[in-house]
This record gives sequence, C-alpha cells and structure tokens, in this order.
Amino acid sequence: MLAAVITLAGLGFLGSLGLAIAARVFAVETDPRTEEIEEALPGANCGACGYPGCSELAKRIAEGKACIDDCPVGGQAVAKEIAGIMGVDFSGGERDVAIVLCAGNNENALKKYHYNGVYDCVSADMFYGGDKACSYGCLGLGTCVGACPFGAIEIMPEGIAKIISDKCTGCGKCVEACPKDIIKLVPASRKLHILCSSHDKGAAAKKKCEVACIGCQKCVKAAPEGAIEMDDFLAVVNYAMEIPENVADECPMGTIKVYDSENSLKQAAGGGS
Amino acid sequence: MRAGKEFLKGFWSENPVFRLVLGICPTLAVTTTAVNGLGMGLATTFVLVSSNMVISMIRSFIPKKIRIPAFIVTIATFVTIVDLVMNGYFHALHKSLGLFIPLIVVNCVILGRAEAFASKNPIWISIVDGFGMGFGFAISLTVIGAIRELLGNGTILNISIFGDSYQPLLLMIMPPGAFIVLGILLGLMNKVEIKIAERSGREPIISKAHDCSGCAIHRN
Amino acid sequence: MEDEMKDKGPGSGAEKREQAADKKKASIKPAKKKEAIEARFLVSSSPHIHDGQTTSGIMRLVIFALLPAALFSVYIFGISSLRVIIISICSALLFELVALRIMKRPVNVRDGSALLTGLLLALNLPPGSPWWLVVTGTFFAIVVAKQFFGGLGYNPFNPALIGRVVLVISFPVQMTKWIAPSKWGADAVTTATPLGRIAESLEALGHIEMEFGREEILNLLVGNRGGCLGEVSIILLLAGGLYLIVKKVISWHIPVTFIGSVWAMTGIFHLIDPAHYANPTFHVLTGGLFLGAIFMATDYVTSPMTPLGKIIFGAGCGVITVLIRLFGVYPEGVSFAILLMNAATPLIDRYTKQKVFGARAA
Amino acid sequence: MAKGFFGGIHPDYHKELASGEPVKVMPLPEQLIVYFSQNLGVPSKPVVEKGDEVKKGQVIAEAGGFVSTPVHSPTSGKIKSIGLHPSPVGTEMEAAVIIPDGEDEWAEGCDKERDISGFTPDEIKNIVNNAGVVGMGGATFPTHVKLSPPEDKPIDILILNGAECEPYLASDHRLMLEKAEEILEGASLFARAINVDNIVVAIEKNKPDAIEKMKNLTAGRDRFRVEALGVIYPQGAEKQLIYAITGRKVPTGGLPMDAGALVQNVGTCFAAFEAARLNRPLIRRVVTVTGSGIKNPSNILARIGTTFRDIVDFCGGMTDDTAKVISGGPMMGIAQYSLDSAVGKGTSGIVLLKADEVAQFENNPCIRCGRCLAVCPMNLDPSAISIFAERMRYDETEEYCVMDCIECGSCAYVCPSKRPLVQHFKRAKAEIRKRSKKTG
Amino acid sequence: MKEIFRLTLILTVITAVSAGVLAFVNQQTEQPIENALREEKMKALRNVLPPFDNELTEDSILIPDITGDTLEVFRGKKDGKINGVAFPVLSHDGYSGDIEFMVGVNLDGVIQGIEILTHAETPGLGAKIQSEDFKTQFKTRGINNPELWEVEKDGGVFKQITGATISSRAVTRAVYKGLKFYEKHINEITGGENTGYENKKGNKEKK
Repeated sequence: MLAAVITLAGLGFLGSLGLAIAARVFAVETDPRTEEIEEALPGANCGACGYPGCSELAKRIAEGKACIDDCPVGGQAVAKEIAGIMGVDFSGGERDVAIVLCAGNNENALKKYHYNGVYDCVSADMFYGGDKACSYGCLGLGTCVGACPFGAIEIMPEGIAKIISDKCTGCGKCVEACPKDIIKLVPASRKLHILCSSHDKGAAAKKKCEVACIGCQKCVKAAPEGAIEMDDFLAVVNYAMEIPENVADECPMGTIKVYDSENSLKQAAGGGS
Repeated sequence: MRAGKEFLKGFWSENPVFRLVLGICPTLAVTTTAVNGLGMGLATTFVLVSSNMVISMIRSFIPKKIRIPAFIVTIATFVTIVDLVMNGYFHALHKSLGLFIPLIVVNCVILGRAEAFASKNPIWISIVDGFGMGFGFAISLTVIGAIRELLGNGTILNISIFGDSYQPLLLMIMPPGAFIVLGILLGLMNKVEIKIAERSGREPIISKAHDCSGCAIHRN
Repeated sequence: MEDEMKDKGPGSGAEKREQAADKKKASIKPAKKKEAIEARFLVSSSPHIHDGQTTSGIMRLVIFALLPAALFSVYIFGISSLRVIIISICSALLFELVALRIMKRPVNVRDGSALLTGLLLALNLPPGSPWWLVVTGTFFAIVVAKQFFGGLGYNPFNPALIGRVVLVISFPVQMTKWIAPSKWGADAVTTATPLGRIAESLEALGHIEMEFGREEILNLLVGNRGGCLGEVSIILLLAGGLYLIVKKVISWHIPVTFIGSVWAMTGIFHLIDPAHYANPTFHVLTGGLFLGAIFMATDYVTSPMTPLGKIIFGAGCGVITVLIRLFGVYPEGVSFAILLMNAATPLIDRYTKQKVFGARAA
Repeated sequence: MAKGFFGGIHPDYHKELASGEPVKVMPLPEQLIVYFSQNLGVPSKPVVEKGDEVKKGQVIAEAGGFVSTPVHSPTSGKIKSIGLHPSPVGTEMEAAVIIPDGEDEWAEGCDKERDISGFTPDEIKNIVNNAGVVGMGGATFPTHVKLSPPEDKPIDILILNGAECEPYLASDHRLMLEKAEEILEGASLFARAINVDNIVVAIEKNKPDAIEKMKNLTAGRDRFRVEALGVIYPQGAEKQLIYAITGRKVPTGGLPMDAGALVQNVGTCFAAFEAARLNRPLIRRVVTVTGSGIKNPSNILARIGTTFRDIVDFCGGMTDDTAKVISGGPMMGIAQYSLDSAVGKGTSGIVLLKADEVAQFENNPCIRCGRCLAVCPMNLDPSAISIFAERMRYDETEEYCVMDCIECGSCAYVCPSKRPLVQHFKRAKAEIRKRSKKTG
Repeated sequence: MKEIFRLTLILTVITAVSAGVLAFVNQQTEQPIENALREEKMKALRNVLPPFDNELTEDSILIPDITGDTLEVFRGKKDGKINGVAFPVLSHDGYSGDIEFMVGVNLDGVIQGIEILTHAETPGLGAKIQSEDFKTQFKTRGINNPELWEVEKDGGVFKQITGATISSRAVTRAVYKGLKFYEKHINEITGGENTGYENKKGNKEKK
C-alpha cells in the first residue's frame, strides 16, 4: 500500500513539478479575456465549433477571429455571456431588425418573363434584373433565406421574402445578400413601414405593381414633419422619428403597413386598391 | 427547480449520446446487448457522480494550470475502483465489458462534465448533474443495446421477443449495426425535438453542428 | 434523417432556397396581363437547347440492358426467380415512395432509380430467397443506403450492393442456399456455386479439385450453373454491357479494368501455384464479376467521373475482389470490393482531376 | 496538325433553315434604339442629348478608354429620347431612341471610297477604332485592342473564324458566300496591322460551298490557306480554334496572343474592310433570323438599333407558340424577355424557339454521370463546380478553375439532370470577380 | 517560485490521496476478484472433468507446449486417483481473434467435456460454439481417427454451426490438437498412471 502511494504520489510530484516549471518557462502573455471566455464556454471540448477544444475557441474569440456565437452547444446564453466579456452588443440596447421593403408578390406585382433556372436571386438578377416587371421588386427566390444564419427569413407562398423579426438578430447578412438592395435594418420598435423600394414614377410603378408607392405624398403630409421623406418618387420612412399608425390609412395603394408585435401584418384600414 | 432542471437535461436537452454526441467509443463498442449497455451506463454513472462530487469539492483548491491532470487523476481513480469492484463482485459483466471499463477514463462525458460543470458548481448540484448525465447516458446505451439485441438476436434482456422463427439481422450486433442504430436514433431525436419545439412554441435545440452543408464527403 | 433536420434547422443555403422554391412552385399563378408588360417569353441561362437525355432515360436504358439476364434467370431457375424479382422491385418502389413522403422530398418515383435498384438487388440474390429476405434487402438499399444519405445523387455507396451486403452478413445461411439450374418448372435442387465449390474443396482437401474443360466454360458462359439470379449468364450480361457502351451510358473503363485486373491477378497466382489457385478464366467467369463490373461498379453516383479515375476504380475493385476470394472468409468478394472502392471514390475524383485545357504542365 | 480539341458535342444544327437564304437588306424602320455601350470592356460615353439631330455615321458615344469603341448613328434623324431599354446582352441599357428622318444622309467625310493599299499598321488600327469595329462573332471585344499586342508577344498566324459552330446561325456563312472578296481584303488589312504573313480561313465542313468559294479565291495566294474543320461544337471558340489549327494551347487565363495567334471573325473582317475602303463606320450587320418560331427564316442586313420586333415583322412575324427569343445562337445566346431589344454590334442572330425545343432547367441533384466532364472543351469538372456554386462555396469553384470556363454550354446541353450548370458558373464567376475587386 | 511549489504540492497531494484510496480498494477487492476468477475456472473445470474431490488449483502442473507457451494442466482426482485431466487450448483460427477453451479428458484420452473460456466470434453466429449442442458432440470422443476430427463440411463427423464453419472448424481442430498434446505429455501429466492408454486410445469411434 505504501509502495503504491509513494509511486503514484511521486509520479504526481514529478509531473506537477514539470508542469509548474513549464508553465513558468513557456508562459505566454495571454489575453485575460481568453480565460474568462473559456470559463463561459461549456468546456465539453467537443469540437463542434470547428476548433480543437474550448480553449482554442476562446482564444480565437478573444483575438476577434471567431464570432461570439460560434459555440453551437452553448447557444444564445453563452453567446450573451461572451458578448459581455468582449464588451460587444449581442442583443442589448435598441435591437435592429431587418425588413423587406417590398410587398409586390405574385398576386399583385407583374412579371416580365417566365424564369427558369437556378433558384437564387443573384442568379436570376443576371437576366434583366429578375422576372419582376418592377426592377426594384423582391424576386422571392430566397437568397436571403440562405444567407440568414438564424432561420429568420422565409419565402411566403405568394413568392416574397418575409422576415420573422422575433428571430432576427439584426446581423445584416441578408442586407448584404439581397441583389435588389431592398432589405433594410430598422429599429425593432418601429412598426410602420413603407413596403416599397421603387423609384419609378408613379404611373410606371402603378402599372407594374398594385402595391407600389406612387409618390403621391399623402403620407408625407399626414406624418409629422420630416418623419416621411420623398426620395426620387419614393416615400421613405425616417426611422428616427415616431409616426402615428393612422398615417398608414392615408396611402391609396396600401403600401404602408403596420406590423404588430409578432411582425405579422396588421391590416391597415384603407389598404388595397 | 434548479436541481430538477439539471437532472433532467441529461435525458433530453443535453443528452450526452444523442445531443452532445460524447462518449461514442463505449456507445458503439459495448451496446451489443441491453445488459451490456446498461452495465456500461451504470459504471459510467458511478464514475460521473463520484468524480463530479470530488471535483466540485476540491474545485476551489485546484489551480487552473493543473486542473486537467487533477481531474484525470480523480476520474482514473474512480474508474479503477469500478474496475476492481466489478471484477470482484460482478465478474460476468466485467468479462463482457472487459476492455471498455478502463476506457471510461477518457470518456468525454466525464471529463466534459468535470470541466464544464463540476468545476464551476457547488457539490450538490454537481452530484445531481452527474446522476442526470449518467442516467441519460445509461438509458441511451441501454436503448441502443436493446434495439441491436432485438434486431440482431431476437431478444431483449435475453428474453426472446420474436420467437424462434425470427431470423436475426446479424448485422445489427456487429459493429456497423451500432453506427446505423446510433445514426437513426440521432435523426429521430432531432425530428421529435423539432416536433416538440414546434408544439410548445420554443426554438428547437438543434445546433449548427448538425448542418450538413459543410460536408463534402461525396463532393470531391 | 439528416435531411429531415434541415427542414427546420438552419440548414445549408442551397437547401433552404430549394425549399423556398418548392413552396413557391406550388403557388405560382400566372401573372396578370396588362397592356404594356406581358410575361410571354421564357428566360433562362444559355444553352437553350438540350440533347434530350434524362436521368430516367438513362435508368430505362440500364433496365433494358439488364432485362435479358433477368429473363434468363427466370428461364433457368424457374418461377421462384420471378418471384424474387417482383418482390424486390415492388418493395423497392414502395420504400422509395414512403421514404420520399416521410422525408418531404419531391416525390419522383418515376425516375426509375428505385426500380433499377430493386432489379439489381434481385439479380444479386439467390433464387428462391424468402420474401422477408428480399424486403429487408430493399429496405436497407432504398431507405438506409439511399434516402438517409439524401436520395438520388447523394448516396456514397451503391444502394443495391448495400442491400446485398447487409443480407450476406446477416443471413449467411439463406444467402448461400443455391438452386441448381433446373430450367423452367423443374424441382429445385440445392447446389453450390462454382466459387463456393472451390473454396470448399480447398478447405477440405488442401487443393483445388475441379473439372474445367470446354464444357464447363460453355456452361459458365451460357449460365448453366448455380448462383445469384442475375450473375449466371455471362453472355447476356456482356450483351447488355455492350448495349450500354454503344448507347454511351457507360464507358468501357470500369468493366474492362475490373475484369482484366481480376484475370491478371488470379493468373499470376495460378502460375505460381496451380494447386491452390484456380485458373484465371474460371475466376473471371464465375461469381458475380460480370454483373458487378458491368452494372454495379459503373453506377454513376458512386464511381469516379474521369477516365483515369475509372481505370483506378476498376483496377482497385479487381484487386480487392481477388484478395477476398483467395484469402478472405467469403468465397465471393465483388460486392465488398465495389463498396470499398465506392468509399474511395471522392478521393479518386480529387486526385484524378483533369488538367484544364491550356494549363501548363505542373 | 490537330484538327480537333477535347470534348465537344454534336447538337442538331438546323443550319438548313437559314443557310440558303441570301442576305436581304432591311428597310429603314420607324425608330432605332442604339445602345450607348456596344463593346466589351470600358463602356462608351454618350455625346448626344435628347432632341439632337444626328447624321448617319455620326458619333453618338465616344470611346471611354483604350478598351472601348465609339458608337455611330445608323441613320440620320432626331434623338427622341434617351433611357433604359432591354438589350440583347441581358441587361437594361442606356440607349438613344432615334427617329429616322428618312433622308439617310451620311455625316461629313463618311462613305468615301479610298485606296487602302498604303495604310500603315497604326493607321489601320485607328481606322478600325474610329469606325467602332468590335468582334462580330458575339463577344464584341474592341478589334483595335486585339490588333495591338505587346511587343513581347509576337503573333505569327491570323485565323479567320468562319467556323460558325453555333446551331441555327448562318450569318457568317452567308457573308462568306456573298462577300468573300471583301472579307479577305479586310483580313489582309489585319495581317498588315500585326505584320503577319500566314492567314488561315477556318470553316467547318458543314459549309462546303463557303470552303469552295474561299479556296477558289485564295488559290495562288500564298499567304492564305483554307482549313476545313470537323463539325463539332464549340469549334469556333477561340482557344479551341487555335488548337485545332495550330496545335497550340492558349495558356489558362491567357489570350490568343499568348499562343502567337490572332483570331478574327469573318464579319469583323468585313466591317474592317468597309471602314477602311468605304470609310463607313460599323452601323449595320448581318443577322440570321431563324428557328421554328419565325415564319420566314432569313438572313438580313440590319442597321444597329433595329428592334427585334421590326426584324421579326420583316421576316413574316412569329408563330403564336414561340416561347423563347434568343439573341445569338441557342448554345451561348441570351434569352430576351421582349422584342423591344434592338440589334447590337454582337447580335449575330435571332433564334425563336417553341416551348418543346427549349431546354427546361430543373434544380435536380447531380447524378455524377460524368457526361459534362467528357464534353467540356476546357477539361473542367462542371459537376463539381456547379455543386460548389450551388452551395455558395465560391473559393472552391475558383480552385476548380471556373474562371477558365468559356460558358459554351456543352455541359448543360448533355446534363441528364438538366441542371442549370452555365448559370451556376456565371454566378460563381461574377462572385469571384466581385471578391477579387474587393481585395484589390 | 511560490507558484511552482503550490502547483506541485496540490497535485502531489491529489495523487497521493488517489493512490491511497486505490490501494485500499485494491486490498478490499483482491480476495473477491481472486475468488471470482477461481470460481470461473472451477466452473469450467467442473464442466469438463468427471467428479473429483481434490483441490484442483493446488494440483496443477505446468507443461510447455510446442509453441513455447506454458499450459497449466489440472488433474482431477477421486479418492486420490487421477480420473481426469483438464487443460486449456488456444485456437488462432477463429473468425475474429483467438478462441480459448478448456478441454477435459479422462485418463484414456476420451473427452469428458469442453468449455469455451474466451472468444470474440460473431454474436449469433460463431458465438454459437458456446451452445451445448455444439459442445456435447465432443464428449466421449477420443483421438482415434484423424480424418474424423473435422467438421462435416470437411468430411469429418462434427456438425458445424450453420453459417459459422470457420468457428466450428477452429474449435474442432484445436480440440484435436489438445488431444495430441495430451497424448504427447501423458507421462508427465499422469505420472505413469496411464497404463493402458496405448491400448484404449484405439477405441472404435462411437457414433
């Protein structure tokens, strides 16, 4: 028994001596956050993040080479904790969500041709800017869906992209992915949106899409000064300002929509045409 | 209830086999029968609970730099205890699990819990975590073992289920059977999880790691 | 199963786009016409014409090429053989249909791939296989080997062979119960396959004892021997293979190198020690070599695409087949050889990439 | 000497529809839509405004840089408006709508016959440049740029591309039959410009009359040689053509000049001849109007800017079941969504097809049959590239040399899964270009 | 320096405690393990030997076999007289891995029973060598007819397990090898008590 104790303890002694000395000799100046992050990580060293263990991921995150949400096991909770350590916003403060500024779906917007090919907006955009008659319209082929890391976008059965704002983290990947440039990041608290991006003149826009902004400026007049502005035949919401919901009723085309908290459409009275 | 949550997570949301996919070596190797699976699972549970307990107890004394050797020594001690006790008192089971008992030392579940949980949590909750994870592991192994035994031998716990006319699907108790059963169960778990999540209106806990888009196994 | 997860999980971009597209397709309504803009023309990327060959067309050609061998098996092994073929095809189609439904993939059973898998599996079973054996085989072939991996085009292993190998491993007794050629209707008598026979005589006597004269060769060529349904008639298999090569469905590379390497390798062994290693011609003509080399190893999805890759693949299959036959536990090694090489296919593809036209010699 | 190349396909050519039709001159239409940018490379800069009066041959947009060419008014008239119009190349492009005044009056200095024998190489390049001559085979690369190789890349062979391997099209074929002499004159000019003494006229064997004609004309002229090429698509692609004629391979990422060769389309030669000899800028071209969708398949000499609608009407109109209008040939041409597109300098043909003749793409998985590898004239792996592109793994597509793809469409033509391969490649190429631009 | 000391101390203490615990557990389980192992062996021996009344484990002798391994041979005695001999046999020809089993013979070299100790044969297939049906067919057989010591498939008298010819063959041949071993070392094993073996081993095969 004594022999066993001495052997094992001796081994432990030698090993730890070696370790301690090595720790001293090979000490590397490390980011103190690395350890904190490692603390926050699950510590399973499962490798699911693609790095060889939690400490490696922690190092990468501290160096800024990996994202705070790269640990798939820890999920949102861990990401939030790490965000705190790294001093970045994960979802604190006023949250931004993405929104698709187009309401022209298969039923109310015209098409100019029958598209046949890759189900990808960028690919379709190579042919005369896609099959929508309106060159500013959502193509509905789901490139943004593929780009969204959070599964927060779906293509509605009517052929238009819709963002589920509860899932949206405002990362902006869809904004980058959209070839038509019609996805915008807006403060999550804002509910009133003008769902059109067409800079066509009123008559032309109306011909192509039943819910296009025709630039009539009724909303501009109804809203507080500067809350809705005209930009090249298109009314644009200034999200810095509060807009009363009833402004939506002014729109003759039903382009202005008010979202309720779940981001499903609350049908504005007087919409449609 | 914190304890309840920590106990239950091992069964579903953080099931070591089907969710974390840890400890796959014993999972695949010893699950030829339900009994083997259960035996291995309980042995692992014992080690898990004991090591969680001890590590949680000494966590405040262990410096960061030597925590891995300290944990491993602790775990190895308990594994050796299990090995010896099992050999002495459950000799038959020890014979069929044989080689895999010492391998519990390097079972990721145990070091993983030690690192991720016991070294950060108080003793009681660590023990509960150890039980939850251990039972989750044991149940998973037993289920895999039962399925393989049923299909591959026509029995469960050595009780004939299909009768003598059943032609056993031998593949199932051979090594490939372990992979096939594990894979199918993993898939089913995810499917069910999605269903449950949908019904209860929460986010399904399916990690990014399950995304196959990065896999180019078939694509050059 | 993996794919079911993609339904809801944050799957790959392409997947999700496809799903989105499916949804969209279902709801496409003709755009309303207005005076100035009309969606009259079709717009797509070049090229605007196509040679008309489709996946199902290719499958149909392969099935045609297999028909003679299949019909011959019915002729030589009798009605039990027909039963196996019918059960196999029907269960394969059923599994495909159900699996596609459950996995919410576009249901397209008519592409013929499941039918072909069913037929191939049947031709790889002993005549008189019980129904449950066949159904188990098609289950593993269609559901486990094909649909679990993502369906047509994504399966790394040949589904029919997976089905066969699962059966060979699981039911060695039933899978080695051979029926002597009895012509239509005669009573079934069990027998051994020629390969099984030499394996046994080698075990029992320490050397090979077999008559191998002209008559034997003729019997082997015509198919007057015991064996799996589809593997017996070399002549008809060859005819089918030639038909496929002429129709440009398959290229010569894999069958020729496969059979050639088996012949060469067994030839070398035979020269060294004729008492232990059978005549190479015998090795080539027996077992499932022709069926495997012409119809299984050439499976598009699981074999390399470049000519050089195909040659490596074929030769690898041949070498492994011979190693299994001569030194392995099983008398026949074609299925295992092909599956092993299937696993090597991505690697072969990677290392046999064609040099781009105009690329400087590296 | 090699007469072929790797891969290639044998589509149904349908050349008989239009190859027997002599070139008809299209009358002046009621309006012309002239795109301001008609060449590959740097876009041209418009120099006219709405309401301006223009003369025939007057510059309405000038070159925007070295790799750019001016654009000329195809007739005399008034510019009604300037705006975006669908163009044959697949985008909406800025164009001037010109209402002809019916006088068709040449601008000053144009249309004057002159002696071309004394031109120096630099003069030739200038003439070609000022006349707005671009590659007429469809690529619309400015010709004067091709004629100005750097000194360290000596060119020793000029190849006249009369292969016309695109199915359906016959405009080059007709031009060779009807304007052979002029083509050879133009070729001589090019040869002088780059100081080459070896001119090969390359024609596919399915145009025996053109080969015959060229052989007769070049008989006794040592500098010229006529080569009959095998009928295989894409025989007319530059790199494949050079390989077939000389056995030289253009290095990857390189230009024909890297293989010591210059390839010019026969139509370009004709345009150069007209520019030099008659002092006429490039304002018209031969367009083959063909396909099952057109009542009278024909070859017409149309002004640049003639709308497809006018041309189709001139050719008897289209059938009601026409489903696709293609500018160019069916292998590489671009589908038009409206007949409002107008003829550009690269519009070699208008092909109208019915629905059942048209390839319908499906987003099926690849079954790895390997046909695309076998037919790819560039020896690429279209299967792998398309799969990577589909998954947006563009780095891998680059690794698999997608940038060497010539978009000939052979792979998609034979794909049994009907995958939209070429579109995947186009997308991948665009993405890679975008990235390399970003990283500088 | 202080840190080095601290780390070393802590780890040393942990290992020492572990060692202590283990030493204790080892002490406690030493006996049960030994008992279990002995019981396991005894069970096998009881199955393959005729009834005996001596303490077998204390009455074994070690004999080197041809491969150089030393085999422990047990002699069962009844009333002080040897009535059976048991020895382990190892076969390398199994389907997967070695098969180790115990063979018991009476003094005449007639098998009293065999017992499989370890094997790694395919469960449900080769593993059926453990079945009583398979094992009992060796009982009462002697070393008389060399050709007969094969499985039926190879022309012998022993029924192979369907689908597991290799495992059956391995066992059969190894048993025969064991009998050869017994024959060779009969004098050392029995200490000359085998008088009459030479005559009796030629017993006619009882089928």
